[in-house]
Amino acid sequence: MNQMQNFTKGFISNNPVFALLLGMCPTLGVTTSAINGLGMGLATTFVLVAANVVISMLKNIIPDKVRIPSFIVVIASFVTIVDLVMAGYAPALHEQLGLFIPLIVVNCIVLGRAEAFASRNNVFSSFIDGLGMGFGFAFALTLLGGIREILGSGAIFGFKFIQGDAILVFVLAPGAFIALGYLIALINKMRKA
Amino acid sequence: MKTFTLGGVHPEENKLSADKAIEVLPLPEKVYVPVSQSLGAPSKVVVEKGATVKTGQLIAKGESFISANVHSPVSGKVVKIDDVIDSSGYKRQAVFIDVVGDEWEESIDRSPEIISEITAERDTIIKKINELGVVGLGGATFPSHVKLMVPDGKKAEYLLINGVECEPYLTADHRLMLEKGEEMMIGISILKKALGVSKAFIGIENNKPDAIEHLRKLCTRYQGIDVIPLKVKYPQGGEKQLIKAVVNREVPSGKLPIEVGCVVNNVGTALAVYEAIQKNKPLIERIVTVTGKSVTKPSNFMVRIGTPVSLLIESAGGLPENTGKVISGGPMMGKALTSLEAPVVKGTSGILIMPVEESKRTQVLNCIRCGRCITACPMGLEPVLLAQLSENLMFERAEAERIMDCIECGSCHYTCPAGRPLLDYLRLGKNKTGLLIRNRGKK
Amino acid sequence: MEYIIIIISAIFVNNIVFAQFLGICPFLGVSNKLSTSVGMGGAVIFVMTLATIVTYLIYQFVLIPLGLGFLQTISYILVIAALVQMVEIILKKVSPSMYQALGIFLPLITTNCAVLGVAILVIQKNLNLLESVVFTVATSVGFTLALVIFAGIREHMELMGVPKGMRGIPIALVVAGLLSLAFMGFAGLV
Amino acid sequence: MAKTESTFKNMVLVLLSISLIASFSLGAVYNLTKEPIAKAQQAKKEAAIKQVVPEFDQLEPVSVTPDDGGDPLTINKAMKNGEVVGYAVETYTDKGFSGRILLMVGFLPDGSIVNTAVLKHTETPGLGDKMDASKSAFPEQFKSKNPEVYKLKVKKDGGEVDAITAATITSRAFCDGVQRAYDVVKKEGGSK
Amino acid sequence: MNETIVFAVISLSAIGGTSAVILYFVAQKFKVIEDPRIDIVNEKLPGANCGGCGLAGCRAFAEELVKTGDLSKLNCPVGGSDVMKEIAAVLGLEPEEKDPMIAVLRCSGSRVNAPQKVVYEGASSCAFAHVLSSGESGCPNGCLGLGDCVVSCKFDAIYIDDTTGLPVISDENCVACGACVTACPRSIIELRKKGKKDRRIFVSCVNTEKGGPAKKNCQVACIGCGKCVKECPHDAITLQNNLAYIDYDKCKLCRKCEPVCPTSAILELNFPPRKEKAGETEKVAEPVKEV
Amino acid sequence: MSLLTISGSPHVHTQQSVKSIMYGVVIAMIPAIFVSVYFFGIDAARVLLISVLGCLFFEWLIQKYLIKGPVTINDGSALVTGVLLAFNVPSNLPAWIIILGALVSIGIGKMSFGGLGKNPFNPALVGRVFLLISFPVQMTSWPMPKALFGEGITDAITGPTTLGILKEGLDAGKTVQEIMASPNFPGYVNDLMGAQAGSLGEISALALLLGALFMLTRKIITWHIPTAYIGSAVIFSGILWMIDPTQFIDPLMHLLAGGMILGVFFMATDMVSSPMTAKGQIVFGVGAGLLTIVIRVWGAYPEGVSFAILIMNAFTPLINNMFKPKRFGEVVKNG
Repeated sequence: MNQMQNFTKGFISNNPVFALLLGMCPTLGVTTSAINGLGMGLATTFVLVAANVVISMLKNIIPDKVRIPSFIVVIASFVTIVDLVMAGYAPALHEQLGLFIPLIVVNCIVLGRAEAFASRNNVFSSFIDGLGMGFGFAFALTLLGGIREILGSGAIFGFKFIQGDAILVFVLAPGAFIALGYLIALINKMRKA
Repeated sequence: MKTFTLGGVHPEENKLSADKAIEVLPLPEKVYVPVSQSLGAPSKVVVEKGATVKTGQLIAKGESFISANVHSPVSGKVVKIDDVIDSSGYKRQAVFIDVVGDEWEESIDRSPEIISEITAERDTIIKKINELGVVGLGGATFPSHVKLMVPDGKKAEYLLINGVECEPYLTADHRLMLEKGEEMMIGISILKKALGVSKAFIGIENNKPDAIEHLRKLCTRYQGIDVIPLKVKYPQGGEKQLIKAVVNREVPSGKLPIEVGCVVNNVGTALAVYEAIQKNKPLIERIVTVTGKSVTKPSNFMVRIGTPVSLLIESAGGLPENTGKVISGGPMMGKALTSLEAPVVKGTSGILIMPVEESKRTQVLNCIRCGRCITACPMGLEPVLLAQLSENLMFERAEAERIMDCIECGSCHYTCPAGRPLLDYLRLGKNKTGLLIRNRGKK
Repeated sequence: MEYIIIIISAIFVNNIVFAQFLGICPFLGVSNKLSTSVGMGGAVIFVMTLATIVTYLIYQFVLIPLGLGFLQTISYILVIAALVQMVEIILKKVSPSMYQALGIFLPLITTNCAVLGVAILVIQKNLNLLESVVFTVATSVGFTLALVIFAGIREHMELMGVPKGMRGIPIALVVAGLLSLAFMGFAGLV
Repeated sequence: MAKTESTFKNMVLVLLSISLIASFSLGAVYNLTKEPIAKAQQAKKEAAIKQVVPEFDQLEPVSVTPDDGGDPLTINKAMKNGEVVGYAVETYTDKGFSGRILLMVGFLPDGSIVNTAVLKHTETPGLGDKMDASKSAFPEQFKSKNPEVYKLKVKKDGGEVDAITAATITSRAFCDGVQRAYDVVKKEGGSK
Repeated sequence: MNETIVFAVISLSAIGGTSAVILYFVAQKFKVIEDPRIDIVNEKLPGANCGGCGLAGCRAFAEELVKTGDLSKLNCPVGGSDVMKEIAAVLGLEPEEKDPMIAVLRCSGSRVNAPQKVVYEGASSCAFAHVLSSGESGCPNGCLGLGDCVVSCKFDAIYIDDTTGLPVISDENCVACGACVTACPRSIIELRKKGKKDRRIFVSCVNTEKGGPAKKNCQVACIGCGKCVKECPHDAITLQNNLAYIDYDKCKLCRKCEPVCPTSAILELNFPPRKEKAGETEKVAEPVKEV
Repeated sequence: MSLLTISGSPHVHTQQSVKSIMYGVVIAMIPAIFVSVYFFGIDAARVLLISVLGCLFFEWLIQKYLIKGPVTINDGSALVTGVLLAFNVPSNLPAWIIILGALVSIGIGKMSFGGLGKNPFNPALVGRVFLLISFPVQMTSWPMPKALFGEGITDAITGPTTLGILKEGLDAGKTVQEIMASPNFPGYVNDLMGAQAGSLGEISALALLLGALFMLTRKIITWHIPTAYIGSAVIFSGILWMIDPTQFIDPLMHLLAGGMILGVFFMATDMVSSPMTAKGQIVFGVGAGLLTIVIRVWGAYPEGVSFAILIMNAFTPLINNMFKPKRFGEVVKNG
């Protein structure tokens, strides 16, 4: 597989959210607006890339039976780093994303990619894979965030283009589920066509 | 007014031929007598092609425990032994007889005189019933002698006589009770003697007040027989429902009525028993209602077994122009016939002719989960669930939901506002689940 | 009264699935069958409670005294991972049938963000040990409730048949959305 | 490079060393970010204080327990040239729609409200969050009102505050928080 | 060195170490021995859980394979010989070459050949219609056309042709899992050898009635005349219950039986057209005058 | 003669059909429609029309172009949903919000699941709650009623519902008696007849009861759910009321005010989303009754009927699973 494919597969065909259905919690939890989705997506991308690189470097050193715990420790470290850095330099976003930052650790995408890709491929491929998957994730989150922001508050990236009322439900919990449900249905349909 | 508690429906009664006296149908030119006319194994043909038979002569012998003898309903010549399409829609083996005259076996007492004294002993009664091919005439055609042999450890307390006739349109039993009440009463007494019970109840729905009154009068002369009027509700004629309605006992799931000390027999069977024991006459004819809204002359006929259905229809005024469906039996449980040449058998209680517009099923819509089928089910099942399970081939779960308890009365299908073919799927499910259970038994 | 409020809040008002978006993966994954969902719910109640107790103790008696609050995530996930694996190994031996039924979802509890999420939440909410336990149990009961309701609806939908385009995850998400909508009625109860 | 085998020794060794490296680097990052984090938090608080009280050059935090026995509040006495120019009270309310709301309320020494700021809340977006000055004009009405005479209750409850449409509970909670702040300021000796 | 870092290192190592050690001992104590090859075999299987192998799902198949270590009795029809070879490699065994199979429909009772005699209404289920009666054509063995086989097929290989009312099995999609064979209440579908170049000859009828009644319902019914039996040079055709059957193991695809069948009940698939008589292959649809 | 038809038994069928049931429900709603038009005038008719047309249109659109199955808009179910949705919104709701509600009801609530009979939740309630949460301002500003031909308050004035007044008052620390004595409180008679602010269909308990009676006599609904619902609500609120009549509303007021009667007879009894057995229906009703009172008394929303029914809808599959009908012959009773 060439690196370009490796990079782009995460966008649609293997999109972690739409196709693999991984990382649903943050997908639903933080996408009240496009910017939140983007922020979360980029944070995850960083962890994904960094963890992928480190794990593919260490893949031969780690014995099989402690594979998972080792991966988790690596991932958790990067998550904590993101957490700390964000708290220091982007406190507003940090507060918005809240609990979901430490929960990147348990985002199935990160561990999933480490398991499925990084532990079998070289450093560069892993880097590209992480980047592709991360961007795919970020793309999905931003898309969902955007949709919810447009429907729920009549705005996009904080820019309000509809004055007056929007469909409030979409910024609340039920709207997250419903919007994602129909989005996935739509994307399934598009992929088949 | 007594009735059963769970479920039930009340379809339009349409008893068009209720006041039509029983007519004896003229002898047909030829008859086809299927060898399998009762529940259980087919009987073995004992006559050969070309043989001459007398009315009442044995032509097929039941060989296994559950099976019944078949006698020639006419006198004449056996033309061939071949297949004929019967009410099952499949071809079955039958004896084809060309009718010549009407010569009866000498042993049969053909005098109209009523013999009320019962001389036969219990064993003789059972033996004779077996020999003369008497089966349950309510529809299930279970060989009667088997029913009369109470298994060890069980005791029969009550004899229940089924005069309910809950199927719409049908009036054969109704007429029988009115016109052959006396013989029937003696038949009941014989059955009581065979079972060794002191009490018999005749259950009759109160849409037949004349029959109730007539039999009540007769009861004064017969010890230990009572008429129990019942509220009109389908399927009261079901064995388990009748027992529940009359003596308020519930037959446990998967068990027979004897479990609760009851034996149920149809009024027609009682008459057949009378004729067999007192008159030595095998079961070679029965009363058949020919009816339908488009039929010119709805009638009740006394018909020889093996007579083609087309002949009955002819006698009732001919097949109406717009006929869409011909049903053997009543509209709730009867079978649609594929061929009008199908012969009358021991279990044929009626021929119902439906015009095209009534014979089409309504459009099938989505189930709206109204639960009417559950309310209607006399067995307390969930037809909607069972049908879905069977549609999705989930037979193990269907078994756990007790699909095998279904009595196929059709109340669920009747009541479904969405017109879903619930009973079709239930039958299918029962069929497959039964297979599953049998295979399990083999392993 | 305090505890009743915690319980009602955790089960209904702030249901972990419908309001907090935690534990969605197993929620969508293990809810095909009613029986499995009950098993999964039980496993989560057990693991979550155990995990919260252990992590709480570690946090209060190791991390805080040493000024190591920032190690929360990494140490929690380590402990939870080890705990789940332990439960898995024990279950495999003690009750193979249950292990079969839950199958691949036991390891999924490790990556069930609800477990880690709740462990972190009790710290954020400043609860004491007893409150934490009550909160955790109530939360996981809420999770089980959500799971069981959801499994009931999905079993029902399986029998009824859903249009092709919506089958699977899309309709599951829509149902979750509608459930979440219904649960908003509990708003303001505490 | 050959794959390391899964022996007990290797397992513990690798896991341990990975933990070591991880914790070491985390410690380092923590040390690096400790200051910015503290600064960011401080900055946020100060920004809020600045928003709600007149210009000052010195802050003096005091912790006061309200009379109803609730959690203690922090009063930041804002001083300019040694003289108190205002009180910035970090107050809270539990009457919100979903959980505790943290507010910063600024008072002049005479007890009248300068401004309010929302520090933290989990109210419904689009409804309750309108109590934030950036989202609606709701907090405007509190400016320069003195709770001594201004009835801090929504109109439905017989007060003078116009509630946020469809978010009466939040509005009511907001009033409760402000009232609490006023009470402690009064107790501390402001509002003469 | 900073003391935070020291504490961090010590405590995390302690937590990690303790977990590792506890886990190690628990793992030792509660060890369950399971053949790791099961997982490997399982991964190689198609994972369709179709039951074509006769076992409940792919995992069960894998377990059975590893347990018995015998490939001769087990075959995954979906994966075919490729998959079996891979599995054999894993287990260190020799795979047995199985001829590829395919499902064929042994009924030509289309709407033209077997005209409708009654109208069926009710559940669209062959299984039920079969229980109810002999079906619309009156043939007690013929295809009911209600599509139980279509529903049973997990590989989208069967559809009902609207004009004939009969199912059509796609050569491409059919994996010979046998689900349709089980689903058909009248055992009309049979798994047969796929044949060289997909060429197959078979009696497309399962009616066991005598010639007369059979022909009454369907003009292309096998009437059990036995002409093909006499014609066959390889003894591949047998006659039982008025029905001819071609044994696919013995059949050499010589095409001699097909022309002699008076009712065109023998069907040839994927052969080149006959040179001598061009119109011969279209005989199926023509009414046949003689028996 | 045409070909004979063969089919499994039974060969006769009841007259009742999905259509007759659905149109029966519509007929039952006619008195309430009249009352709403009487009190809210042309606005009520507008809302009804938009809602019904919207539901029919979306049903048709989705069936024809998305599901591509048979179009069954004439089965009456979309009509029922349309009227019920209209019944659950205030008469001054902007048209686009009503249309959105119709889309949500039909699109999300019903057709996503495959259409009639497959939806686990009552479509009209899904639409209603969706709108309530999305547009809290518009959905809770009810115009004051004014008799069609009588003198009344001008259209522009809006006011809270009976329950709203009670909730606000109680929250403000007043007692129930004080609130009910205030001049703008509608009182029992007005709540019964319909002279109160509220959603279109819920204002007149009497009109709704008339319709309910019709449905009961026509056997469109059974007594189980309504009885259990009202019973549990009355008993539970009665207990609270006896504990402290100053803080808790009396059961009669609970019944007459708000959407209780509408919900009990027209929405909780929706066959599709309620349990199928009598036992299950009673459990369903009891649960809904309790939840309604809990939400009304302690919740943030003054009205709890919609939520209570939706929540119980969610439990329906479980109830169906747990409360099976009594099987014949399961318990052997002799004599």
